[in-house]
Amino acid sequence: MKYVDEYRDGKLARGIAATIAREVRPDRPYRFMEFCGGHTHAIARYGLEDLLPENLRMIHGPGCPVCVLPVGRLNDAIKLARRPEVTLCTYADLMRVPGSDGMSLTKAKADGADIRMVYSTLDALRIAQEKPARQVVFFGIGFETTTPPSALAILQAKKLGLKNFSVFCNHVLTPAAIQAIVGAPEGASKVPLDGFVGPAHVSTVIGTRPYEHFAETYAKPVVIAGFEPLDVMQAILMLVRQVNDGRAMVENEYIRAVTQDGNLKAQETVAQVFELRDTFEWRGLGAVADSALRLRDAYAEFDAEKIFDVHTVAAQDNPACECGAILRGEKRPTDCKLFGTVCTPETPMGSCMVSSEGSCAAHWTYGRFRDSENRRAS
Amino acid sequence: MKYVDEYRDGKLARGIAATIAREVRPDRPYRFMEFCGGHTHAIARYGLEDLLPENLRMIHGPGCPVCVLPVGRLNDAIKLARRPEVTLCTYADLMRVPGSDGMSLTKAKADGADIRMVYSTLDALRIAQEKPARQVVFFGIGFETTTPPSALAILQAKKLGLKNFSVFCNHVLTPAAIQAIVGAPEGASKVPLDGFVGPAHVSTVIGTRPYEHFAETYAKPVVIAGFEPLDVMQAILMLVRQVNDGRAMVENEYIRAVTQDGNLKAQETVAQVFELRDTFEWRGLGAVADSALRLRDAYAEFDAEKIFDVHTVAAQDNPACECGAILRGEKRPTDCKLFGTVCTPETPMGSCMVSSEGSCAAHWTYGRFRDSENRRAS
Amino acid sequence: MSAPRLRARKLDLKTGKVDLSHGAGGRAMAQLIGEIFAENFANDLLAQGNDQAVFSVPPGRLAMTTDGYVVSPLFFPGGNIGSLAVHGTVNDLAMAGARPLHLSASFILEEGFPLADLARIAESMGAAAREAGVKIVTGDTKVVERGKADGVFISTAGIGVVPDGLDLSGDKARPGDVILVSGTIGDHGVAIMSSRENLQFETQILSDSAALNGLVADMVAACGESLRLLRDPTRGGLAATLNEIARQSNIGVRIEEDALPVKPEVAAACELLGLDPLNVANEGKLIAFVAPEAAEKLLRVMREHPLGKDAAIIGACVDDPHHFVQMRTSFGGGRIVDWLSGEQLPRIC
Amino acid sequence: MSAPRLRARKLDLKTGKVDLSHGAGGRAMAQLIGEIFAENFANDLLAQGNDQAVFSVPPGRLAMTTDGYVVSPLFFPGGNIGSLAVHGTVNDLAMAGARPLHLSASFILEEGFPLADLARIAESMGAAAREAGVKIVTGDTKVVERGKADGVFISTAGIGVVPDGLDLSGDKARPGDVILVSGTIGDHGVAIMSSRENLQFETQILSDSAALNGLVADMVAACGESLRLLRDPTRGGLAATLNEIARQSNIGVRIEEDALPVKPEVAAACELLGLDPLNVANEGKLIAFVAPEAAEKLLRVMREHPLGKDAAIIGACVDDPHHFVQMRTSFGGGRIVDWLSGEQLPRIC
Amino acid sequence: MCLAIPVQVTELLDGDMAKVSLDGVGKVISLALVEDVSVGDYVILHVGYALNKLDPEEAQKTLELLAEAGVVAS
Amino acid sequence: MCLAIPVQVTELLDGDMAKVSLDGVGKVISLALVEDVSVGDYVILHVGYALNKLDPEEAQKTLELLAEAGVVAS
Ligand code: SF4
Ligand code: SF4
Ligand SMILES: [Mg+2]
Ligand SMILES: [Mg+2]
Ligand SMILES: [Mg+2]
Ligand SMILES: [Mg+2]
Ligand SMILES: [Mg+2]
Ligand SMILES: [Mg+2]
Ligand SMILES: [Mg+2]
Ligand SMILES: [Mg+2]
Ligand SMILES: [Mg+2]
Ligand SMILES: [Mg+2]
Repeated sequence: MKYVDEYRDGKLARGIAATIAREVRPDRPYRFMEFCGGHTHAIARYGLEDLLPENLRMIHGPGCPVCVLPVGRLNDAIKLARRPEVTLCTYADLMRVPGSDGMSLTKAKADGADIRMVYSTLDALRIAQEKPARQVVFFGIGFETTTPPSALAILQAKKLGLKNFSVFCNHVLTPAAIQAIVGAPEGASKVPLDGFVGPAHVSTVIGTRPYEHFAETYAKPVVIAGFEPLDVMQAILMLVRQVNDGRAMVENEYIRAVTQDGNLKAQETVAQVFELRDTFEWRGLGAVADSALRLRDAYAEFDAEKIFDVHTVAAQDNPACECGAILRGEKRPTDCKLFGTVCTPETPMGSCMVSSEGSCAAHWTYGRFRDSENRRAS
Repeated sequence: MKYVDEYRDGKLARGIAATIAREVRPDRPYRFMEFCGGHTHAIARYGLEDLLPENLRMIHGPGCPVCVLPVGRLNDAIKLARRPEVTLCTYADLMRVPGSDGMSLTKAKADGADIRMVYSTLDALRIAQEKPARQVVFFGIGFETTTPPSALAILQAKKLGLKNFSVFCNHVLTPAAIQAIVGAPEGASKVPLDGFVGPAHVSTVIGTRPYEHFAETYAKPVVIAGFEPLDVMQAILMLVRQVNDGRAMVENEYIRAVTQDGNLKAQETVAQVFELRDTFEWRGLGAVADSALRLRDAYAEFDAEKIFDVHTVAAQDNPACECGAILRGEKRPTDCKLFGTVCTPETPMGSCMVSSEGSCAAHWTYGRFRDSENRRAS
Repeated sequence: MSAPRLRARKLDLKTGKVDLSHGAGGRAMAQLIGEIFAENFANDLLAQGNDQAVFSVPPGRLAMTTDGYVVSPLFFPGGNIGSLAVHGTVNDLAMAGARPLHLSASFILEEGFPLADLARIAESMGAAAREAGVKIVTGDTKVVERGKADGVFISTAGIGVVPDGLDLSGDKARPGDVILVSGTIGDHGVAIMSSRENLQFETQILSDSAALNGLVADMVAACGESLRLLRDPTRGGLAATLNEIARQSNIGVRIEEDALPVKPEVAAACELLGLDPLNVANEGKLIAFVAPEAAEKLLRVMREHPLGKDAAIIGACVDDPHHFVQMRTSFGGGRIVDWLSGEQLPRIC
Repeated sequence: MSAPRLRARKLDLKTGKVDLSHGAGGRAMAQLIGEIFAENFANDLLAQGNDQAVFSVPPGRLAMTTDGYVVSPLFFPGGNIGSLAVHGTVNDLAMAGARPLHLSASFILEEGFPLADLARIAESMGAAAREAGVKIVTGDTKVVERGKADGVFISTAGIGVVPDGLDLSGDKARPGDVILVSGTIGDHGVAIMSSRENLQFETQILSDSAALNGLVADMVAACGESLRLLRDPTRGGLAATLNEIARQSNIGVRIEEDALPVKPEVAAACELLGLDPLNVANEGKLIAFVAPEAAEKLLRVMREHPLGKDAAIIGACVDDPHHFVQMRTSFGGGRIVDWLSGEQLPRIC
Repeated sequence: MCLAIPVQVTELLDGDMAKVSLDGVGKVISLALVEDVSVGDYVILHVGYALNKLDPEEAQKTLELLAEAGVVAS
Repeated sequence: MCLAIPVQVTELLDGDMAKVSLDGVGKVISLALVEDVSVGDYVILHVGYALNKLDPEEAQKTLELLAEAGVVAS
């Protein structure tokens, strides 16, 4: 696969790993947060931990849309799906996320709700056209990468005159979340960070500019990186060098796809259909101002929240679940008492055990052999 | 089973058979038509032929509602069933009747039409109540016995305010059919009859009076008889005696259930909902005046013919099928070239091979071992 | 090496439902199989957890059979689809005179099916298997989307060993052979129909579903050399089975209506539904064709077994190239006993 | 006695559809079985028309297995549900080192299913059985109402005979044993997915569905005494199978990503779908665990067989009470290879 | 199509319905087409409706006639 | 959720759609979010839409940087 395989080359990786090992100072920790779940997944999937020095630690950030969706909104989606007239279309990642009372879309589906896993908003549109008697609701979720396809679907539905298509919008904004992390008040639990691996595909849409504010204001190096493992290795090397040099700037490792301005057409499409919400609840981060989108009034006829009169009721996370602290970078999966005992991908107690980009799922699926207990035993 | 088993007693049967055998005159034929399919079925099912003298022949009449339904009306029902909004409810007997192009309700159902076999109009009403989004059409067919339940269902639907229930009415009248038989112009094919076994359950509704006209005008003895085999034997004995005595009157063997006036409440119910059609097509008999019912205008909202704008197109019977002549009593099943070769209950070519009251089906299912060819071979 | 700590929570057998993950070949499926099937079928061969069972068999020819079970409703008076799936396949082995040994079970589950019902079904299967002396040694589970099945379908296959010298087959009936039935006919079909929602009648009739291998063992021990064939008159009832055999053996059959054992309630239910008990399914009955000289002895032996206490001689075979099954009616006339065509009530097994 | 005249018209295999009468146990069912199944499976045992087949078996222990087939779509590049139902069950027998002998087949048909499709499926089954050297000796047909199934489901069971002295089982792997795979992985799952309407991608990939008993016979002949176990990595893919065996044998497994044979198109399709080829189903592949000293020889023998030409050594067993399956990635790091949980694409077999 | 069978009324229910029995088999049917039915009466059941009451005296009379017709002959 | 992969455009279709290929696997995707795409271009595919064109020169540059970063070390 051109432009893929080259960035998974093990020989190059070992070279970069050696360079990193050589360049890190033994006398200090390097604590980098990869914001995106895509990076979290790549780190776990390719076993990057094995290639990094002991004193360099990757901290998983909140950049997993499935993980940060609050329980109340998931409950809303389940309720929508259970309406007899509704066909809910969703990306597969959301199916097993636990809502209140152990319910999930998977279980609601087994219970009889009409829920379809789709690969694209194009599929949801097609279903709406094929089933005019059904109310097809697309469960819109994701960061700036995933928002433009939702916007386009709404524009397309308008063009086609569809009366049975709507979007339940949960699209959120990356910069707001980064702000919530770096701008959090200092405190016992606040995790010290030496830099960020910046989003890959989010950045293809929004460009590199939005990160400059963080680098400047909070003096944190940011390196935007692709999702291939060599991209991540290289970004880490670039962060190590910034730290070592005492620099704090936005650098772009993913130049083959990310520009300073991003994809203006995508940005315009989104701006046409969506507008900022004043505030939105994030799992782990709480209410974050200006951090999410909703449909503009001009597109109210496609807004599932309006059509079905959705009033989100805040719902409690499982109190034993540490997803919140993990999403803030304060804890690791193995710090959770439920990890690997009652909480596994088959019976997830929190959202981080569901998405393959979630910290708990990634660690369970790829990395748990490294846990000291397991090392000892084997 | 009280009032059932007593009338199936083999010892009594042999006694009556002996009396019949003794009383028939060897020098003349006795040709009696049992009008009803119910009698046809009893004769075949209990092997009555084995108990009757050689010169006494039972001729099967047109009293099988399934058999006399013309192909055009069956095509209408199939068309109704194929409408996406329609659930067609039908008595099971009609499922395999061949319409045009080898189609049948069974095949239409396999093709995806929503067709339900019901035991009662009560079931059809229940389905209509349970599925308000479906248009439930009851395929109404039958003689005076079966018409009152259809009338009641319509009254009940009106009372319940059902907007999704209707009847496709094919109810026909027994006296008109008897008239068509006895009043047919003399001709080469007209079959000479010495008397009638009159309807059992039709007569519970209409009483004995309507037959008096035939006995008088055409000098034909009529004995109304129950459907149990002893009832039939006894009626035959009574007919033999009338013939021998030169009498032609209406006698009632089925006094335990049939009165002179019949069931007035049932008659009124029918009269309230239905009115005479000027003419109606019967398979075998052709167009017969005043021989069938349709819904009164006051109940137009329950009339499937009006709701779905049914315009029956006359359709050809299979030209090789002798059902028509058989229904007129002119031919026997074995006179048909298709009997037992291409036409069997699995692949019926005509309606008489479908209903268990049809002459061809009854002979195939119960009696074919008597055919000379089969006797010879075994 | 220590055993790994237990990771999964137990299945929720009270309110849980089958979902697609239970058929995906992963840990959820392994758990379902472990907690429901392995638990109830408990035996050494199944416990090995291989994709097949391997075992030694006693000498003799083998019999092999399969049936799919789609009965509706799944639970009915006298049994459920699980017990039925064991009895039906055990019986098809027993009808060859075989001693049933092992069964396999393939489950097709519909998304949304209650785990509690599945557990009840598996429990019945386990109990029926133990009672019949067979093991369910291998199995398979698939899950299909809601609306692509009807709760659960089960296909069982079975093998058994046929004693040397015994050769029962549908083509072995000869003119003169006597025909016996092991008990009252139509009980299973009527029990199923009585529990169908749209038929709505009330009876005390239970399905006769039972494993017949014990009865058959007694019959073979007493009259093995005189037996021509055995068959269980399931779908299509006695009528279908007699017609099948007449065709296979190139004979005719003559039976007596008065000799047929029919419970009065079954006769009444059939009367209400316009059915003939001869066309109604049985699940714990057999018919035997036997040389005339051994008929009375066989009848005695059958009547000594609890499952044959109502056994009766119902007729005999004749020479007839038309393969007619004829019956002398209790009324005194003759009639054909034909297969029922068309709208038989579906899914009685 | 003359033969009775032929009564029924032939089935309409062009435009005919399955209706409820085809499952009612009457003449319509007999015709369906005769003209579609008996016709295509043609063999002496099935032709007897009994409810079971009776036959002699060669000496040795017996293997028995079953699988239900619910694949969607029914026809896919490289096969259909019929060939799959033969290959899958033959392979589960072969994985015990057994020589497959006989299969049973239970069909659950949905009202309205085209007879033409059923005939195509039966034809494929017959051809696959002949090719694998097995007979379909007994069967069953049920018809359920429209909307209660999905066209056709098939459950096959099979028996085979295991040569004396051979004892392959999932619990026999020991630390140090070497693991081989017989060819490229993921082909079947990708072929199925490419034919799913809602996935819509185009490949030239065909299902690898094939009967492996020939390959296994060669392997057993050459290295029988050193073989620990064989298994076909079907549902859940290689990952599920390795985890199963690690658990059964109480060992750990270590494999090398670079050693895994994966077709570039399969890798690309997986990339597009966000799947790992390790989790994707195969139907004509096996993995073998073998004593280390025989590994190279076994590899040679496998590569000489057409179905093993891409065989490879992929890893080895280690002592590990956690039963971890670990992989050295081509990138140089380590990872667990876990069962896939949740929304695996359903109904690949 | 016109098949019907005598059943005994065992219980009168609301809405002109009744429970009937045939040799221990129970069923709920409609009495909407008949009048003056009491528990113990036999009615003729057709497609879920009682068509008529059965007259026990006339039934007895018929049986006597049947017996007589046969006896005469022997 | 943000996973995306570079694919090559093999054919431009009506309605802003295109056929793309990834190592011989073909798929139809939407080009509605990108501009000036020609056959032969690589685009980054995400949930059925091209998100961006991939810049071959920058890709080459990155590979050189990667090689360099590794080489320095050895
Ligand atoms: S292991 Fe489970 S319960 Fe614990 S933090 Fe992760 S998702 Fe939450
Ligand atoms: S045998 Fe068939 S074709 Fe001939 S008259 Fe009877 S129904 Fe018609
Ligand atoms: Mg819904
Ligand atoms: Mg319809
Ligand atoms: Mg069988
Ligand atoms: Mg059986
Ligand atoms: Mg299996
Ligand atoms: Mg049987
Ligand atoms: Mg198997
Ligand atoms: Mg297999
Ligand atoms: Mg069977
Ligand atoms: Mg297997």
